[in-house]
Amino acid sequence: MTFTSTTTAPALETRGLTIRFGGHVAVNDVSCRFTPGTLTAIVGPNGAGKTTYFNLISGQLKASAGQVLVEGEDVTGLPPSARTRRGLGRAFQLTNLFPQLTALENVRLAVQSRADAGWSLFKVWNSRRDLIEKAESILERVRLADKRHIAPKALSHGDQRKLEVALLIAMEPKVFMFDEPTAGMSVDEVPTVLELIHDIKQRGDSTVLLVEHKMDVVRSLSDRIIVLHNGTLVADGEPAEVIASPVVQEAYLGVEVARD
Amino acid sequence: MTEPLLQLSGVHTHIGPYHILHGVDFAIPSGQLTMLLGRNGAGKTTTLRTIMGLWQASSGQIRFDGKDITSASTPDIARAGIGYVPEAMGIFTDLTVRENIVLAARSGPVDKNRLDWILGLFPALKRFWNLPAGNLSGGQKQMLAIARAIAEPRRLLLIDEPTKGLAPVMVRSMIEAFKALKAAGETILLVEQNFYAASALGDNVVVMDDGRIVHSGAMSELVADKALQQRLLGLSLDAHQ
Amino acid sequence: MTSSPALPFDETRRQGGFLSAVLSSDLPRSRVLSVVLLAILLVLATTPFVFSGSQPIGTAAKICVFIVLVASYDLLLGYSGIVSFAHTMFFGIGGYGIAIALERLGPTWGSAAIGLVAALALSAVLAVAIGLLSLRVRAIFFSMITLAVASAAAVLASQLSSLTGGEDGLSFQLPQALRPAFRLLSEPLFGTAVNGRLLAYYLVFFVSLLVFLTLLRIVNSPFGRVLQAIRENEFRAEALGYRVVAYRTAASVISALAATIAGALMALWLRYNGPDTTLSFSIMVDILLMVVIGGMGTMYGAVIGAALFVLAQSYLQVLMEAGSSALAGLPLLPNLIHPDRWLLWLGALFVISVYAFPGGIVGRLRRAVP
Amino acid sequence: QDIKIALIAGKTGPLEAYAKQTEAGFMMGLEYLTKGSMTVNGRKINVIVKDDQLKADLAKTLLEQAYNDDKVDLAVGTTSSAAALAMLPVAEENGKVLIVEPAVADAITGEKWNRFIFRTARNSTQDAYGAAAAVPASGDVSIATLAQDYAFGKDGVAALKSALAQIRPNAKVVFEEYAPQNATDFTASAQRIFDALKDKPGKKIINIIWAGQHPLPKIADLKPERFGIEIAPGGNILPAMQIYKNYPGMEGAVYYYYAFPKNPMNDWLVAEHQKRFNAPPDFFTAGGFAAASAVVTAIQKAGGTDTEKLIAAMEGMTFETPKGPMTFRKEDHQALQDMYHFKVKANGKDANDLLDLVATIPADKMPIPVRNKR
Amino acid sequence: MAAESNTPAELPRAKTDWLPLVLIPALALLALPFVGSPSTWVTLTVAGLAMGMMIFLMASGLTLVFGLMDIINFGHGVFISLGAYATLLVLGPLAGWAQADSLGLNLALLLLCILAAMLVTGLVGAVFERVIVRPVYGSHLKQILVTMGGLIVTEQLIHAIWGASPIPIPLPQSLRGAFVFGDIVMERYRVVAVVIGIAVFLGMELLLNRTRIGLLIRAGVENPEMVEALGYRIRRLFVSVFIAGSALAGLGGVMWAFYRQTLTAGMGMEVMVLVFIVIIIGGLGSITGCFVGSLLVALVANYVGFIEPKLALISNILVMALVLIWRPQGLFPVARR
Ligand SMILES: Nc1ncnc2c1ncn2[C@@H]1O[C@H](COP(=O)(O)OP(=O)(O)OP(=O)(O)O)[C@@H](O)[C@H]1O
Ligand SMILES: Nc1ncnc2c1ncn2[C@@H]1O[C@H](COP(=O)(O)OP(=O)(O)OP(=O)(O)O)[C@@H](O)[C@H]1O
Ligand SMILES: CC(C)C[C@H](N)C(=O)O
Ligand SMILES: [Mg+2]
Ligand SMILES: [Mg+2]
Repeated sequence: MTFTSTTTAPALETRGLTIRFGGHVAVNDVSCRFTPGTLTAIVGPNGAGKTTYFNLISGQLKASAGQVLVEGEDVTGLPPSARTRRGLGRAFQLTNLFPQLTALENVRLAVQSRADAGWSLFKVWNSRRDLIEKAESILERVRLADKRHIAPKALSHGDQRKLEVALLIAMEPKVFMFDEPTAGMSVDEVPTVLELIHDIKQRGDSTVLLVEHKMDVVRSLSDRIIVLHNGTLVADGEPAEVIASPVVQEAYLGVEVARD
Repeated sequence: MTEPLLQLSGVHTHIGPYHILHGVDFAIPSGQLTMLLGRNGAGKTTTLRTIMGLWQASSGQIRFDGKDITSASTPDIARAGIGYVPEAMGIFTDLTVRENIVLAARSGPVDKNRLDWILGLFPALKRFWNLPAGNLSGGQKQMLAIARAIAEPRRLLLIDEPTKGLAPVMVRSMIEAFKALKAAGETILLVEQNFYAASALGDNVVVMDDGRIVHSGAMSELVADKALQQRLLGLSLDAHQ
Repeated sequence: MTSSPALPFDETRRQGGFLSAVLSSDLPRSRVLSVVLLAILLVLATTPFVFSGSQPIGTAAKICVFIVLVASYDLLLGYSGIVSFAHTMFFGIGGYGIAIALERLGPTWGSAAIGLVAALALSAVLAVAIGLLSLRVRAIFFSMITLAVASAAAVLASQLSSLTGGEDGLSFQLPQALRPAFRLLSEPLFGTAVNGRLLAYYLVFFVSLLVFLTLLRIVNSPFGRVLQAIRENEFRAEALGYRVVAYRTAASVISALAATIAGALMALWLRYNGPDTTLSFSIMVDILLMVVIGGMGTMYGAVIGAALFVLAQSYLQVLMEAGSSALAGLPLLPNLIHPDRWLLWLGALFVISVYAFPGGIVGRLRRAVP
Repeated sequence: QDIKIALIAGKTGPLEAYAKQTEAGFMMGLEYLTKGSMTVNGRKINVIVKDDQLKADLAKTLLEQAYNDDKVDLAVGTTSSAAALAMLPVAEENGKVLIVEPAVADAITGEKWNRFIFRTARNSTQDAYGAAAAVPASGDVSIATLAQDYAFGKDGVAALKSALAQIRPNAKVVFEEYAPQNATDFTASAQRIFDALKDKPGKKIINIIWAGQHPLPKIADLKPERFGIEIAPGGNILPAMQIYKNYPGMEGAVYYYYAFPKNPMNDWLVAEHQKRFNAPPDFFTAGGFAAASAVVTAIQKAGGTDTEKLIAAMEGMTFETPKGPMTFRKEDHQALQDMYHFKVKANGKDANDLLDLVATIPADKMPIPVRNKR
Repeated sequence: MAAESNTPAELPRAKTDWLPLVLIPALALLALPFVGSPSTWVTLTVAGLAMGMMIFLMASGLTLVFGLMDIINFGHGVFISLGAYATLLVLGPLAGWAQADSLGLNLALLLLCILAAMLVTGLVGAVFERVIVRPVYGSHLKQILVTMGGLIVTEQLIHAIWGASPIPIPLPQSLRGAFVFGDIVMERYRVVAVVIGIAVFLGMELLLNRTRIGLLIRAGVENPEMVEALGYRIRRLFVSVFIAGSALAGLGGVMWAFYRQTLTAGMGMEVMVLVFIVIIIGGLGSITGCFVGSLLVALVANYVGFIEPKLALISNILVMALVLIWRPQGLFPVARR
């Protein structure tokens, strides 16, 4: 698949996005557009600003400068929940779930948010069978169905990662942001998740942003790679080309590690 | 053969009503690096926590350096010379990087050379020295967790998935660090999903499934035997870096 | 893998039937609990006919009011994870609304309605203001701010003495139909005179029941589920698209309105309201204790906690009186269970009940019996 | 049939000490007046003591229970004015007598009064007249008040002003300072009062109207004498007055001090109290005793416990108390009684030897206004 | 235990936050024109600072227990009362020392009272921790309830032991009265409070900043397991801190008792809202914050009490609101719990 910039508004765009923490510029003037049907991998050394970039897009952090646009609409001033409702979806690098609610309830809450059913005060929650069924089918897809009544605090780390992915899928956003979805997942589980991401991309109307340190994963999934280094966007382009670039080889992979 | 540094025999662990470990037996020879592998939910983390006394073994015995530590308290186990890097890293997010490391050096100020070495391995820590550790990036937190565990020499290090979230270049640093520690005579028990890192480092390997040990032996043996990899880990080494 | 025992209930099971509808499919889920709840309901429904004297009916009315008050607080505490010390302020507003209106505008139903509506409006405005201003800050700061707000409210009630009666509070007359002298039926029913007092009791009883069932419905709605999610991890809830501040503020308002109604009922029943009756910090602590004894995050806990605590409060001294005279002659012991030392035992009760029922009584019952 | 009397008091809570005194005084009073027999007109007296914890709602409920469930003939109580006020309508609804002791709020025998209410305790206005009477009758006197910033303090100041106008026209309240009810640092208040008083001619007095922890030492430590300013503290219970000892020569008015009244009843009370409790009787012991006396005298006079007969007997009734005779005024049922003008002793022989009597202020020298609507 | 490791020199240094410290003099200066008379201003300022010290003494223990250990101890107030009543143990046998006109003897008496109080409250604190608080670490709500229970029980025991009546206690002879310089007055006792307040403040600062105790507590609250896994006996540390907190409350209680010169079982509870406010203003767990907060609250109370007494009722709450608007985490935020 080739990357083409379209004339219509991209699903997501950042313009000059910048954030400073005191003297430290964690994300520095990053402008980028993301089009539907494309999976963009974001790579860079630890502390490069990848997660911070996500935080700025999804609203967990307020930008010092620059804008975030979703389908051409400026969402920079909006709180995270409002951005989510406009179609930005986010999974977290450090697992971030409802620790005492069951896995199913975790997912159901995401489904419920998608269905915009949170404000019904006088209905009984389980009268919405459809929401529950949908949540169950998603747990099925991440292979957690048999653990649906276990709360995250009693799940192993790898299973928590899967649940984190399940929540993002349940939100059915226009823009999916995965932050190292496979970290800590055992080798035999990784393909399941990769398949899920692949499916999402395949549907064509979703935009996927993926932060990942596993280069084989990046290579096999991405249509495009952008590289962040010290908060600055230093490379953007075809995967093979970007991986071969000196900045990635040195700063990220470390010359000798580039085996395989 | 000399007595292993750490020996688990028939360890069972319950967490509340759940029976997690079903008779875990293995030994860690002194001065070597032992890998603990297994799929998600196999019980690796539970094993480490049981050794540290964070969960109490309901039966069986854990011996460290010839002493029974099965029911010793966590601080006593740590004082016996065991360092621990938990899966969730256990960073004190309210404290600065400096304070995190100061606390890790329990017996006094950190040795200057050792600190230089550590900060050389993980330069990011130096940069954010006086910043609350909670502000670090995911990978930087992981580095801090390791730095904390190695701030002082320990007899045995228990490390739970140190490479998750690390960029390839940092994984390399980490491997270097473990090699150096091993050379300095420290013994390491490492839980790892990154099989590349595991195979590069391990002297021995222990594989768990469903709360039991399903394989233990030399790493070289496992690296050579693709069929065994397939059976134990569900994938062969080639498929991943 | 170890098979993980499923939870003792099936979350997805859908209950049919009238009972389930009334209870918003949140059934007691424990036989003992069901029996206890039913017993409390029956006793409260029949107190005036079964017991004689003014103490039992007074205690029963107080239990009804506190069930509403505690349930409304549980919505905040147990379901939303908000620790507020300003809940008595809303209780007080309800009480003063009725008291001031009936005292100033005369003892009619119209003035009671005006008082109640004004109180509800004031409570709603205050709850929104407190919510929007301070639900953003750290939880513990919020608690301390509400502590300050509560003490400011008490100061205000004392300062506005021309309106509130200051420390002395207000005594007032009820509408004709609720006065003891009013007779609805000329003949006693089951040996009990059907007078205004009885009507007042049933007014309290039915309004309490209605408000309680409404609260039960709200916590079991999709909205209630969001509150629980926010309590667990507000950051994540926000990321999932739920506007945390809006949900929390809504929860505060609902809870404040219910507390206001409880305050109004209290004032109606007592024909009096004053700072110690509805505004004092010790009531706040009592509420906390009732929520925790009963079981946080389970509306039924409010019923059990309130019933138990109000009974203990009303009869502890009586019990100790009996105890200490029974033990008279022994050294020291009669002294410690002298009725004037009842607070000592109440304090001990605080400590013991928190230990004995870590998940509250409801939690304990649900675990024990399926 | 027994005579049943309910005694309601705030026995637990911050005023536990007051309530204890009331109860002890009441029981000793009955004992003395019945000569130990605890019978009146051949009927045994049965006292039911109830603890309202200073809570108005509880006081109200307890009184209802006393009248309805316990079927008492009359009730006595209670410690807190708020609680007493809440009890008043209950007496009226049940048509039974309530003797208020020791709550002081004026409204009890004022606007909230009903014909079933009698009060043996003094009211705030009586305190104010006492305080006014302790002010010199001639020459310029400038008074600044220091009171708590709530209804009790404000009413106290208003009462003092009208009392002064009535009996000490030469004295003027020139400054009113109100401090928060729970204030502990009085530097600012004192500075303001000093500023207001220091340039005034004649005698300069700070009159303190305070319930609870007394600010006297805090003001005294700031040396008002630098400006020729004196302090007039109100009377208080003995433990509270013990700090007066450090400031000999201060003058003021008090409701009861064990060494002042000279009559057999008080002599017995002081001796017996010293014997039983190893301390002299205090304010509310005397109050409780007086209430007991009112009860016994009334029942004897009415020849029974019929409410209407009791009311008829009690209106205008004079009865003996440790403070000497008191009289229930016909109009508002307030017991009129003497007060005492005291001076703090220079060196008393023990902790409770505190005051010298300057003068007894007889009841008829204090024209307490009638404020209820009959 | 020196906390400062001999770190390589080129590591970045931590910055000190001076702004809140400037607040006190700034406030005092701002008040001057409104107060008018300079002598009154000095009197008010000195009295306010001294009152602040006393508040600090009462709050300091809670800063440790609530601010650092994150235990909401509503029972703190009863430790203040208990400390106050403990003076009776000394004043009983040594009543003569209080009347003696000798500064040395008077101060010795005060010191003995403090020692006795700290001993008693420390001991009771140990029991309190063991019996009441230990099982509820981590749950604020249960802490509120059990410490409330503990408070009621202890208060009742005070009643049972010492009786319900207020007990007057004498302020030692040479600490009574005031120094007068022209129109400026300075109560002697307040001078003592200032000295003790500063001493305690410096002592705590040293202990917490020069050793790793402060760090350990904060770390232990966030993740006790990890602290134990590093080899520290966190439980023992927590007990000691709780005891220290209770003992400090006892010290504060003694100072408060002599200030009020009357003991009541509720005297500690009465200042609790104020103490909470001070700790919140300070930033939950910061000793400096608690110190500055105490001075701030007391000064404002005095100035407002003089300039506009009507506002004195809510001056504390006002100060808290303003500080939190300026710094929502308090003056010196310690942790982001
Ligand atoms: N609140 C903050 N204050 C100061 N610095 C911060 C803050 N948050 C993040 N940083 C810094 O910003 C940089 C970018 O962090 P970020 O988490 O975005 O990195 P990342 O690219 O996601 O790294 P990783 O691969 O390790 O997850 C880091 O150096 C981090 O220390
Ligand atoms: N606190 C807990 N309560 C109940 N069960 C738990 C708890 N923690 C873990 N478990 C269960 O114990 C089993 C083993 O978990 P453990 O965390 O040891 O796995 P792991 O091998 O470390 O997996 P991963 O690779 O995903 O980290 C899992 O089934 C998990 O669900
Ligand atoms: C008992 C009284 C002298 C004082 C009490 N506070 C009252 O309000 O009446
Ligand atoms: Mg990251
Ligand atoms: Mg694990």
